[in-house]
Amino acid sequence: MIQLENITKSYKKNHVLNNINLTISKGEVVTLIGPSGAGKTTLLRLLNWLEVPDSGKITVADAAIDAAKYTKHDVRNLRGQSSMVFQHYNLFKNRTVLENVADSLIVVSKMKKKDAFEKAEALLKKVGMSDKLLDYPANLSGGQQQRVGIARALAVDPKVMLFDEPTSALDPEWVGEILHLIKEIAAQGMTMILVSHEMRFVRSVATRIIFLEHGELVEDSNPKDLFEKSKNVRTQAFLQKLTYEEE
Amino acid sequence: MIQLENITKSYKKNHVLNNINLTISKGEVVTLIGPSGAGKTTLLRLLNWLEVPDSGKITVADAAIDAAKYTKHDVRNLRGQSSMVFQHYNLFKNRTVLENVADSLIVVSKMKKKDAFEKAEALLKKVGMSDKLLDYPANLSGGQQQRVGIARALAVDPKVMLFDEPTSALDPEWVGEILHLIKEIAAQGMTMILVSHEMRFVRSVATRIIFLEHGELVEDSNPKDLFEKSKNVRTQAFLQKLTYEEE
Amino acid sequence: NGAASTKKNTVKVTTVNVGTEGAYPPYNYVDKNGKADGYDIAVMRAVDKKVQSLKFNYVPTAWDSIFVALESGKFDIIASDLGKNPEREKKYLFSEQPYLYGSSQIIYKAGRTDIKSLKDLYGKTVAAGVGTNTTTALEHFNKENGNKIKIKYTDGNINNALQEIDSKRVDATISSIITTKLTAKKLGIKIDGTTAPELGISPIHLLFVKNDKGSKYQKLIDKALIELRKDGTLKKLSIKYLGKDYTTKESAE
Amino acid sequence: MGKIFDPEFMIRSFPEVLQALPTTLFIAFVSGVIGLVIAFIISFIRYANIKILSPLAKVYISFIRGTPDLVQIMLVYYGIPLFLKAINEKFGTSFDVNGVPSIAFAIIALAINAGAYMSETMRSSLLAVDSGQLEACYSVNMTRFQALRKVIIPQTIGIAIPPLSNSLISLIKETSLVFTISIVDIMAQAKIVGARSFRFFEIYIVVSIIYWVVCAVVAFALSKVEVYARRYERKVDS
Amino acid sequence: MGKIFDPEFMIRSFPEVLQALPTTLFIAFVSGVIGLVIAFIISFIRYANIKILSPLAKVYISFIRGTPDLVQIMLVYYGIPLFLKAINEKFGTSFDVNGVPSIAFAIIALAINAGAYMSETMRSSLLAVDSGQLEACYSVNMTRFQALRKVIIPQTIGIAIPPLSNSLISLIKETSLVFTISIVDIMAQAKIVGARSFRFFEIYIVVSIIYWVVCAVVAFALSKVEVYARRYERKVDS
Ligand SMILES: Nc1ncnc2c1ncn2[C@@H]1O[C@H](COP(=O)(O)OP(=O)(O)OP(=O)(O)O)[C@@H](O)[C@H]1O
Ligand SMILES: Nc1ncnc2c1ncn2[C@@H]1O[C@H](COP(=O)(O)OP(=O)(O)OP(=O)(O)O)[C@@H](O)[C@H]1O
Ligand SMILES: [Mg+2]
Ligand SMILES: [Mg+2]
Repeated sequence: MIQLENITKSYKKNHVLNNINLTISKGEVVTLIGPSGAGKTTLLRLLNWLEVPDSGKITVADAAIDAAKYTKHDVRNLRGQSSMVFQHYNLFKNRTVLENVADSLIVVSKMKKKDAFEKAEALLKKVGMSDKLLDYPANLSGGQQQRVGIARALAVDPKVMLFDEPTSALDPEWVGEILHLIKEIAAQGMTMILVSHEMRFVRSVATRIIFLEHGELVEDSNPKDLFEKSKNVRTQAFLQKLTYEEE
Repeated sequence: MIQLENITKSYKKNHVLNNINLTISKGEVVTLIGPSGAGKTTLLRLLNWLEVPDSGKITVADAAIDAAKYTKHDVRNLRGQSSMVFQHYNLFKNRTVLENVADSLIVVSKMKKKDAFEKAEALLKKVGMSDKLLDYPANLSGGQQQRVGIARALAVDPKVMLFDEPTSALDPEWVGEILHLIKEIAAQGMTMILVSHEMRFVRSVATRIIFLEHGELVEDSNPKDLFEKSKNVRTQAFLQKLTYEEE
Repeated sequence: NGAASTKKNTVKVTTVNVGTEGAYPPYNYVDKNGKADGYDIAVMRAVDKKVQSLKFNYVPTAWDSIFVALESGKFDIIASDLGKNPEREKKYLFSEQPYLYGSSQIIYKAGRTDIKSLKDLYGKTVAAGVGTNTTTALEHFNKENGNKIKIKYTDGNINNALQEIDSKRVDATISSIITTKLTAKKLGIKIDGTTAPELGISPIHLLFVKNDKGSKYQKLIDKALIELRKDGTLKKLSIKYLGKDYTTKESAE
Repeated sequence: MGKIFDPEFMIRSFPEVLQALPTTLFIAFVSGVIGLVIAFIISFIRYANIKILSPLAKVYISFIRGTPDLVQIMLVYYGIPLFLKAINEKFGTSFDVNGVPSIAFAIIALAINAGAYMSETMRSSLLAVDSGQLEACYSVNMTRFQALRKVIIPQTIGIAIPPLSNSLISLIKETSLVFTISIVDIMAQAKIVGARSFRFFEIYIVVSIIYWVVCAVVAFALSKVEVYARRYERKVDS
Repeated sequence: MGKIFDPEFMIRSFPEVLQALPTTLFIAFVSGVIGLVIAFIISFIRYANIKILSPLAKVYISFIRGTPDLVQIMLVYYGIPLFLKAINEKFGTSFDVNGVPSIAFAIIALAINAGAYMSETMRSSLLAVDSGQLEACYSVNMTRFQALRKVIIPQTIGIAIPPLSNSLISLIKETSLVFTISIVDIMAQAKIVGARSFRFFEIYIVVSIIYWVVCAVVAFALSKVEVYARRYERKVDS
């Protein structure tokens, strides 16, 4: 479903991703963990070609693209496979909550307006934004914006979903709700990559956990094995903090 | 140190804060919890007069201001008492990491450039940003931006610090480090208000926890009492989620 | 060029565009009904009547571009109080017949007595409109006499020159006495004028594009002008529009 | 003797000067609209950095902004026939543009001119939109064109309107250059009326008042659009 | 018969037309700088919505943008003396401005004019900066002035430069209006040379080339500033 081959990305002298090789099968829910600045966001953005890798090949569902040689059409095709929840939400500032979710349905999927708005409303209800349908993003709280961002990404019915810290701005109740929602989607066989340090995600949604550090895949296993059998010192240290409750 | 008297704030028909009365003494570390959209950010922003309340009086350290009648000078005086870490960081886009932290020292505190940069460097070292001093915010990861935001707020040596979800974008290791830093500052007697649902903050830094819902102070007690003795149904439901680990 | 032909009683009538500034009364202007009028135009209308094969269409055009328009064929004749000079003759064709004699005067603020000829302007500042014949004459005079007169170029419009004289920013201007006096009267500016002996009286001509078509028109129109002079039409028009007969060198002085 | 200033004459000449207003408005409006279309295309070419076209757009902008409007109008109106004349003489052809009304030349020249200026304004407004907005569009698989239409351009309007309104208002007044090619707009009409009556001051005041009213209406309409385009923005108190 | 086009004459007249370039540059530069200062003050008044001053600023902008530049120059140059004359007649005073060189009037008129246009551009760029930036400045206790200087204005430069460069380049060419008050700039010089030789076409080309070079230099310098001002921005790939 998703394949990264020899992916390298650097900003000037800063090597953010070093020769990453990774294969993810259909239906897997991968949680990407790792310290701040490890390259998690960069990795997700590469899958949507929002960053162009210095070299390497990326395959997402039916689209493959090679950094050495690609056309506009390839890029568009790649982007068509997935949708993304951004770390900073990036809601369309000039569109209402409802339009933020419905726009891609109308414009890209050519749905009828009425149907699109219905679908958008249903999704926004799931993320508890029914009473803000006609508000503009600037008038929403952080958590509300994040929930709209999730609804927008869900709306396009992608083959792959990319979530960049989808619950960072949420209170525990909403973390629970979103967790629930993601589980529901996962149950339908959706392939997902989540960047998150929320224990509930790591433990209960993920079928696979990848630990990224300094642009390298340090660890790649299932949650159970990771917590019980990981031998890597760095991983253990990181995991300890992750489960650490009180000082 | 901080006093809110009959503070009311609404956006059109949306009553975000209803007649809030709150007194916080010097040295208290208050953690503000509550569901998304409860009005937490709005409350913090009021203390910096970034939102103007519809009515009520606010006192922060040496400055008092009344929504019914105030001058520019009052506003400036109020803002001089506190500094803030924004939920969306709001780093100065055109300034490097170092300048983001040093600017207020040079411009507001009239420090010598050399001294200001030294102080800024020291603070940035504490938040692990020493190797990004000359980068612009747009080139930082989410967690890196958040850490710069914290350093910037610390730099001004305010009487009161306001943190809006200061660890939302951080990985568990850095959450630990920032927790440590905040404890350190608390130990020096700084008055702080933190919006956070991070258990480690709620449990180990806070001397007092306030639960805000629908613009009302539902609960206000110390951590121990809250977890052990709270009688409010809503608080209990919320707390349960907060400490919930696995589904 | 500029020809829309219609048949009228076996005579082929060619419409010819005639350029004029349209903002230089009493020589040429546009009346309240939007029609071109003035002495230049009246003469052309009289010519029109005499010349069966031509029909004139008057086009008011900014002074800045009036010659460019002629060169590019937008019109074939200019009737806009133009005098001859060697530079102009190199590029354009003139009617052999003058239809007017212009007398230029040195104009200065009323009450001055120190200016009687161009020589008295040495060391003084004189306003001169760009592209006018008097300016060319003044430039020639100045060049031959060691550039002793300070020329301050203005934008053609006599108004500006008069304002400058009135506010003493310049000492004098050289211009057609008729227009200048009219303008000054209207503005309430008090001026006096002296005929400059060095400039004399200059004949005013129609101007044609320098090609076959132009010389064809030139011949036709010259013939008409001679007739108009003979039958007294020119004199009549001059008195009507300019208040006096300026159509012969003698009468113009 | 005349008065220094004659208010009564001023009032009397209003209707006459106003006769030419339709000409001015027509030329300004049509060339404004065409100019906006040109500006839009050019700014997009520069924004998207389309190869071959982008450097050409740069030359166009540089030439048009670099040379006087007067010369451009003359170039279009007198230059084209002269050029054809030279061609005709050389090749024995007989191209002719005299059938084309001069107002068409005026509109072409002014539209090409305004387009160059406005394209720079539009380009800078496009760049002012946060890059995250475009990324979000791509993430839900919009094409660049769809992104521009739904998200990016609406966000540029609020930023672009004040400088665009500069250009459009300038255009209304630049229309007066058409007298160069014998079209009588209100400025030319004013000159004609002024010359006839020898009262330039009063007539310039008349024409200024007319321009002012027209420009104020345009500016007002545009400022309403600006406010509407900024409706979703958050204000900072004091 | 003469040639339709005489390139040799063109080359010969360059030096003569160029004589007036210093005048053009001096007027454009000085009035540009003063105009920028005016624009800066006015845009700040409008941005901060300062009471009393803000509506006055609106009237100023409306008047200046609404009336022809030519009229403004004449108003300053002829209007002031006329006004003084009327005053003098009425009150028996004897004010006089004949000592003031006309170039000063030209600069004042053009600066006031350019200031109005540029202030609108600047205002819109100020509004384009994300409100969070100003909030952050306030949170570290900067004054509005400090915030503008350190954070807000630097972020507006990238947005403001293309439309400002429109205004500045227009100003260079508008300088030609000063011939109305008998100052000989390069356009006037071109007309003088052209009138003498009746080679208007060639001379207009000469003057256009000179303008083009000057404007291209200015535009180039400003585009460098623009690139520098945008150095901290992130680009979106394809
Ligand atoms: N446009 C850019 N230019 C230069 N450096 C960049 C740019 N974008 C990211 N970086 C750098 O790349 C590194 C990885 O960034 P990335 O955003 O992928 O981190 P992350 O793992 O998502 O961190 P976080 O958890 O803090 O969001 C960081 O050191 C960052 O400073
Ligand atoms: N400028 C505004 N205009 C209109 N409504 C607003 C505005 N700012 C905030 N609101 C509304 O006020 C309510 C409280 O917002 P606030 O940002 O204070 O919530 P919060 O408690 O910080 O939530 P979160 O945890 O999601 O950040 C929300 O319902 C929000 O939609
Ligand atoms: Mg990240
Ligand atoms: Mg919040």
